Amino acid sequence: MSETVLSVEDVRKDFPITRGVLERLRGRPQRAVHALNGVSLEVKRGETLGIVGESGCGKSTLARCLVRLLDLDGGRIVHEGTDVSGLTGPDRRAFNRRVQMIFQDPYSSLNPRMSVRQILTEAMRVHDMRPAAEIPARIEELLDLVRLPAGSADKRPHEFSGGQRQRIGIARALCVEPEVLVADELVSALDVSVQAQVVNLLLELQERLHLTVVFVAHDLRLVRHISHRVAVMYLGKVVEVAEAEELFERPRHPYTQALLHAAPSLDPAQRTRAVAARGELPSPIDLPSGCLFRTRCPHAFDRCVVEEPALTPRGTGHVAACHIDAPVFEAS
Amino acid sequence: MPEFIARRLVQLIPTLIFILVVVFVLVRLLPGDPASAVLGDRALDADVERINRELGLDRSIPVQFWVFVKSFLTGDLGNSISLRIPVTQLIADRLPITMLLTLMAAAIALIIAIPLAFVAALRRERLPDTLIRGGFQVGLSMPVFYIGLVLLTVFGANLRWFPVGGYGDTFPEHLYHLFLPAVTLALSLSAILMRNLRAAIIEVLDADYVTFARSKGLRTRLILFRHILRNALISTLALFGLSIGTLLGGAVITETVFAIPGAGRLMVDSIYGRDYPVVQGLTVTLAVVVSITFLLTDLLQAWLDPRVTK
Amino acid sequence: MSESAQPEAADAARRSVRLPRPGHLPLPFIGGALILGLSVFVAAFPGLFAPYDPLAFDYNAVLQGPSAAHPFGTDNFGRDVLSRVIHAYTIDMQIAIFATIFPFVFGTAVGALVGYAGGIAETIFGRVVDAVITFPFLVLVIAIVSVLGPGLGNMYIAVGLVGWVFYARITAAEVRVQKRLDYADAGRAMGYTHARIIFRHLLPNAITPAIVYWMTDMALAILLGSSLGYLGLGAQPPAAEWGVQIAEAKNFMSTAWWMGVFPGLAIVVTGLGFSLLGDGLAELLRTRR
Amino acid sequence: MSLLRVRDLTATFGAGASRLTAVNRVSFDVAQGEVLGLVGESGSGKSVTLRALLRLLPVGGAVSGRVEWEGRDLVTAGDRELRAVRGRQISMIFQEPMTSLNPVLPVRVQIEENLRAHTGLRGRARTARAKELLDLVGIPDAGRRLDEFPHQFSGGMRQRVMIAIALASEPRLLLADEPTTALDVTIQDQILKLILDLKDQLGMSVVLVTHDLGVVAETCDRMAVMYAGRIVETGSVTDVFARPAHAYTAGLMASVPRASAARSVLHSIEGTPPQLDRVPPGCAFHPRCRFATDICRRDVPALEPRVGERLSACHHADAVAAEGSPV
Amino acid sequence: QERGGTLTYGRYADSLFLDPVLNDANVDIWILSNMYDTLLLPSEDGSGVEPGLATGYEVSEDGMTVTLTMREDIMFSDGSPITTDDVIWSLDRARNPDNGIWNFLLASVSEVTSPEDGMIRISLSQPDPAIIPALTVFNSAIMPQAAFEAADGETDAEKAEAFAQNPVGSGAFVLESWDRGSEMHLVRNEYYWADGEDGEKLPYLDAITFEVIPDDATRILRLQSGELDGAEMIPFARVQELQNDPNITMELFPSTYVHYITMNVRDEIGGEDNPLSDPLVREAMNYATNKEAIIQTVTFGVGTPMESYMSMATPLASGDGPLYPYDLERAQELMAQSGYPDGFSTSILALAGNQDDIGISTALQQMWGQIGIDLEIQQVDNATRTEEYRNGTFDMRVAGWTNDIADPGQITSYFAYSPTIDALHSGWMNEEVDSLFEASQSEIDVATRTEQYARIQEIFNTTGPIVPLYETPYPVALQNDVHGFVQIPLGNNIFRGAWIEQE
Ligand SMILES: Nc1ncnc2c1ncn2[C@@H]1O[C@H](COP(=O)(O)OP(=O)(O)OP(=O)(O)O)[C@@H](O)[C@H]1O
Ligand SMILES: Nc1ncnc2c1ncn2[C@@H]1O[C@H](COP(=O)(O)OP(=O)(O)OP(=O)(O)O)[C@@H](O)[C@H]1O
Ligand SMILES: [Mg+2]
Ligand SMILES: [Mg+2]
Ligand code: NI
Repeated sequence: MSETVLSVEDVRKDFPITRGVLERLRGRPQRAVHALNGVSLEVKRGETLGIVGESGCGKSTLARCLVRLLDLDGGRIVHEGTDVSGLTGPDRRAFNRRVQMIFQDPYSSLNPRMSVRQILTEAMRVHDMRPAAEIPARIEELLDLVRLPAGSADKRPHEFSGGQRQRIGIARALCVEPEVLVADELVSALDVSVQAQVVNLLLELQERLHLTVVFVAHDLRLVRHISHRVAVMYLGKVVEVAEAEELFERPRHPYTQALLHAAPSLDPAQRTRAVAARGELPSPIDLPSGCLFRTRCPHAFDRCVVEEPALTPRGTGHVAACHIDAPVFEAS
Repeated sequence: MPEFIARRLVQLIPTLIFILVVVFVLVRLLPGDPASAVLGDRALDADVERINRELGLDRSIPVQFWVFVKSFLTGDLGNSISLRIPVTQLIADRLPITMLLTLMAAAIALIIAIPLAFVAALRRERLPDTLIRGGFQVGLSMPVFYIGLVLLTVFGANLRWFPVGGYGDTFPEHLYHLFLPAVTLALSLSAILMRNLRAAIIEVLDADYVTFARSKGLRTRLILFRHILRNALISTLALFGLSIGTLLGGAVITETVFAIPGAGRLMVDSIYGRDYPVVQGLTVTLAVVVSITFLLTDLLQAWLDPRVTK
Repeated sequence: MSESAQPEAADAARRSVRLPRPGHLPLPFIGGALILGLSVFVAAFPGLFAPYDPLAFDYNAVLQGPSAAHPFGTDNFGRDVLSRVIHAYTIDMQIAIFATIFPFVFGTAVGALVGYAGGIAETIFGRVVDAVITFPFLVLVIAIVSVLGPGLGNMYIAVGLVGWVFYARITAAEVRVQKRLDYADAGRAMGYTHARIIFRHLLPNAITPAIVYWMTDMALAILLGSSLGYLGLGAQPPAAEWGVQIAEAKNFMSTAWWMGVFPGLAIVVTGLGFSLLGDGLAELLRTRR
Repeated sequence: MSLLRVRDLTATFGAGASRLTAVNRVSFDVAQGEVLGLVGESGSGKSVTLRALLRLLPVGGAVSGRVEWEGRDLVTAGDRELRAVRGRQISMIFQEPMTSLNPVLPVRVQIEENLRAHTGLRGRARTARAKELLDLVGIPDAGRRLDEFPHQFSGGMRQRVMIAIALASEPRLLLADEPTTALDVTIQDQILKLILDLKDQLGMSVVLVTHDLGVVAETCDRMAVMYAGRIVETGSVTDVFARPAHAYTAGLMASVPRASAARSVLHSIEGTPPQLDRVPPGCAFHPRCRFATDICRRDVPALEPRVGERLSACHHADAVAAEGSPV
Repeated sequence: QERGGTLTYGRYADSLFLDPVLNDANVDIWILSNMYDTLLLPSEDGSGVEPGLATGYEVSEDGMTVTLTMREDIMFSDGSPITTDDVIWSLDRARNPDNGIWNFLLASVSEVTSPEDGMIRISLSQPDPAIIPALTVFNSAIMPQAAFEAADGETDAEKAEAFAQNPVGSGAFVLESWDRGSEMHLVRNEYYWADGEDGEKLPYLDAITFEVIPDDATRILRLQSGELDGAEMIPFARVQELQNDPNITMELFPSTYVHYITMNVRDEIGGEDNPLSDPLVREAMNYATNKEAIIQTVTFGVGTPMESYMSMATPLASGDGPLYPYDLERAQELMAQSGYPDGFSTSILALAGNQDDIGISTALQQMWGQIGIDLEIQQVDNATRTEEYRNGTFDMRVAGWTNDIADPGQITSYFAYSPTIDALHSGWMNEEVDSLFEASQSEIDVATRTEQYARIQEIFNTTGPIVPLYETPYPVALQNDVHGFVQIPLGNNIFRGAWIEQE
């Protein structure tokens, strides 16, 4: 298979909860939201890696760690052979030029007081992408690339629709000519019809610019549509990774199965009244012992309580973290 | 909740130390010394020196600071230089008056601000709103002493509804005497609160939970008070707490105009009289009182808004 | 850092105020701007408007009521009240601006830094703010003015020493909100420096409440000036200043109402101007999303 | 026999030059026991329609038209009459469980005030009923949780609380405005099924607003598609999914990624939905429509039976229907 | 005269410390005589002496001893007798150089004894023409030794503090309660010795309530609304208005109150040349000052021009017409002849917030501008002003003075005699004045002393470091039904003869 661009090795991230005075006096230990609990992943050059999971499972945290918006509390991230976990200053800037991020919220991810031109110019200036004289031409080029109408450059974000704003976000990321794009819920806030436009653009750009894309989303249909490989996260861990087709057709982890089952199908004839998964995500502050999914898992047994399952191979390029290695479970 | 209080109390310590130092330094920086301030123009140099020596002002600054800090730790704030009675007694006499005045002003401000804010918010951009806001604008633009004198002239001297200044002897008398000054003091606060509350109500008016409450078919009154007012008050309350501090310290002019023997006037008299022990003792006591007010409003806010304390 | 950072902040602030076409300006803004524009003009050229020398005594025309010759009457020295009210614009506009400009600039800069940095900086800042706001404001100003000596210059210093915390508080709170928005992260993901993110990106978006408060504060500064004038700590005679004029008029309230009412009206109108401008600016600067 | 008849419902905001029509002459019926899905893109007027039914528009909104409920017209009903319908016969739940519960009141108050307004229950009985309701929507340990505040519940729990409140007086019609959009798929699944179960138990009707076609396919009996403030197509879910009769409906369905053809170009409707103060003349969809002709640019198509029973507001309904289902 | 009633009197500031010896401010001095009697009392016109606790006095031929006869059967307010021991103790305390700032008034006393019961002998170290008036001054008031010494505290000062909280006095009234900063309540001393003109026992009033109302306008409003029976320190701007008020009697009690500008006449101030040291400049400034105009604008015609540096109510004051009548031309000529023909800049200290000070300064600024003097007005608070004054770092200040004793010695000592306080801290010195003053202090021949003072006044009035402005009376407004109240020229408020018409 192709070469690894980014590799995530046992990454951990905690968000400490501030302790009060009395708690400190009483010697209450420091507690934390355990957002990432040892995530390991590889991103291959040129692929689209989809990351799915329920709200709060750590998708955004992982995405932010990937572009070094957050400092790691454990593990490391290796970019083309160099450990980038501790980069600062100019090194970090150089890394960021090559690994860029696009954000979820089309409304808050653009500075409302800067025109598109200012936004793009600033990024290019800071990274010394082009001599000043060439910047205006490059901006036209970029806008054309993301299919924004000519004359958009001097408008400010509020003059655009949500879909157009996401394109500006993409243009901003692309203007520094990165190799890897980390897209956190790129289209979740958009209407279906507009969603399709942006997804199409992303697919097209990826082909043309040979981009590597990490696509974080919770819309399973969408992830399936655009990803080469998909990783499923649950409570700060990756529980299953496989080629997209393989994962959706033959999910091996009970959580993945529940997730797929819960997604409404587009066929009115295929209705069921059975609930896919009972209960809710446990608190990321007090994690369950053993397998993190056991509290909601219909198949949990004693071992799940005491032992945390590791990611183990289930066929080519397919790994899952479950003690039971049955091919497919009966849906409950 | 105890956690919350504990945190606030711990936070109070650096604040008080800071204030202690600032007050001490500020007081020493004031030109002129207590003796000549008290003795006036006619005193002979020898007398001035003698009295400053008696007050311990010839000692080095660090020693004076230590004496000052020690006085706080022991709770004995010394004697007033000009009035020659214990500062603690002075504070005990004067501070409650100012606190009562402030409290009344705060209550009046709320009583004025809340209904008017409702009217203004519900009739937004229409005549009642414009009138209310315009009226408050005028109130907000008038110097306190002028408002005070106008109120005194109209309601005191002309209509004779209220006594012209003074403080009275019994508690009901205090309330009666303090009414006009409290109104004077309350006017600008109520303008500020009204503005803030109006904005908050407008914001809350379209909140989802208000629509949801309306969809339940509840009475309008219930929606106004239970759902809208309470939420709108939360943000206003923080402002209210802060303003009480400002009021407490800002009562100087009102107290002068209305001849109320409060802490504000004492403070200014003491600054002018270079009455170091009083200035120091009173400032720090005021700071403590203000901090307690903040704490109380915070608690009130926590009670109104369960999200604050976890 | 603040020295180098300030011009950038000011630059950012200027850029953020991009005025839309006049037809689309909010009404309060137009009203406020008109009042204040006129006020500034009067303040700059009081001589054009004042019929008399504001300092000229006329012992033959003491305490005269409003008349054709003296539309606002005369004071106890026979000075023309109208001319004094007009000349007072110069000082009062100065008070409004000078007493607040330092708190505004310094306070917003500190607030932005602290709000962005968070952590221990924020804790220390919180204590400083607490200490300053638990101090009775007026008393502190009186004490500082007593130390420095009365006069407008020292009043500015005293107000500045205290006033910046309010701006800092407001701005810090707003920056705290803004820094959680994705565009701040986008800046960081671009590898921008903290200074750039704070002053170029966050501050322009966070400064609106401070600007709106500034407008109120300018009106309050005029009032504070008048309170200090009452205590003799503000503008120095014989200069005409509304607060001082009202203080001077106190003994003539029943015999010569015009001495106090007209300066009072001037304060009300100017305060109204600031308040309208504040409302208008709030509407104008509201970030459209 | 329909429970609710809506005719020419129109909702406007503002006045003069800034006036906009958010909902434009919308008509539909809801039958006893049926689930009607209202779909459309963001800003198409779904929420406003729903709120207009109970005259719950935000400040500045005005309603006209007819909303016939049990022989009364809610649009002209008096306040008192309306209060008796709201919450008692017709209940509403909202999209954002975070903001739809009053953050400063314990859940108990928010449930009991509903019971107090609409039932004769007092004291113990009322508390017992509140607890029962929380049980009903599947909140464990209901007795204790009654005294908690909304922020102490998770998103899914809050949505359940909201449903419990809405169902307190056993309404005959539930208006649900995107009740699951803010939730995860597994939770969405739980909530939708809860609503369906309760609907069956209580025999009520539901109007379900959503922009997720999957949700419609999964839960609704009939559906209405909105575009730019108008209903452009209504019909039974099976029919519409099988053969959309409006170009917009067809486009919408085509935009959804399908299992086949991974990483292929998705069908998309070019352009963006119009802003309501600048709705194009004629058929509002024509600038984005493949089928558009001159008539579309000129005449507003009426919502009328065009393909069999189905109501469609498309001049080219037949052509669209002929293409069959894109799903 | 009718007995009874409570008189409520509005004061502009509260008293600070009610000890006759250790106090230091007018707010104390001016009411102390109601609580503590002296051996002799000042007459109502302020220039003479009347019997007090002593029925009479005799000065020895050589002026070296004073013998006083004590009144019989007199008592303190607690009913204990006033003994000669109390008198000796009180006077000894008053003249102790470590006590307070007033002991100089009794500096000539070498010993106080009681040669026989009911007699007091005061022996002097030198003849003292002011010793008799000095015995009318508050600090020589008679206090009960036993009660004082029984008070808490170690030192005299501590005892005084404790005693003053709950004093036992010899005056017409006795302190009953004191709400500091707000209200002081005095009740009649049942044991008071004096009878009124109608033969009834004094005081007539049952009680006096002093209310503290710092704001002038409020004080007047309160009087007008009937809540006060009297109010002091009426601003001159309001005098005419109150005179026209039918319910109110506007009293203008003659006083020793003079208003003037003190000039610092040192050669240099802060290392810089001081134009004010040039006598021609000072003369020019004096002529350039339009006192009539100031009297009109600041005192609204209530004041009168000064004829000497001391008020005309002071014994031995000499004067023949207003000093330096306004003469701008003369002033300009004088300036031209002076060392500063082109004028100069200088400054004046005014008390912050004091409208009179500001009015005077503003007027002077304008008037002196006409002779090329650029005057900067510096508003300062009292302590700052006192410091600059004491340090001699000021240029000029607005000032006022009232005598505490019916004798020209006190004012002259401060104004003209340089060893005391450098002639108002101005640095002015005139050897002839100094020696004349020293001589006059032990001169008991009235004619000679009058001559000495005539000369002193002549020198000071023509070359002294002040710009004399005007004299003012004490403006007190009373309800029409209040009678018998006086404020004597020395400032003392005398309530013992006051009464309110009873309905
Ligand atoms: N800055 C932060 N401080 C504290 N906790 C945080 C912070 N950011 C994230 N978390 C917590 O970390 C966990 C993972 O959050 P994250 O945003 O990565 O989830 P997510 O999978 O992206 O969810 P969503 O789908 O809602 O975006 C959550 O429990 C969240 O509450
Ligand atoms: N308070 C309001 N004032 C003015 N216009 C409003 C207001 N509320 C809604 N609108 C307008 O009504 C239109 C319809 O809004 P509505 O909320 O019904 O859309 P929706 O279909 O529910 O969209 P979404 O899926 O985003 O909830 C919007 O385009 C908006 O412009
Ligand atoms: Mg996320
Ligand atoms: Mg909606
Ligand atoms: Ni710095």
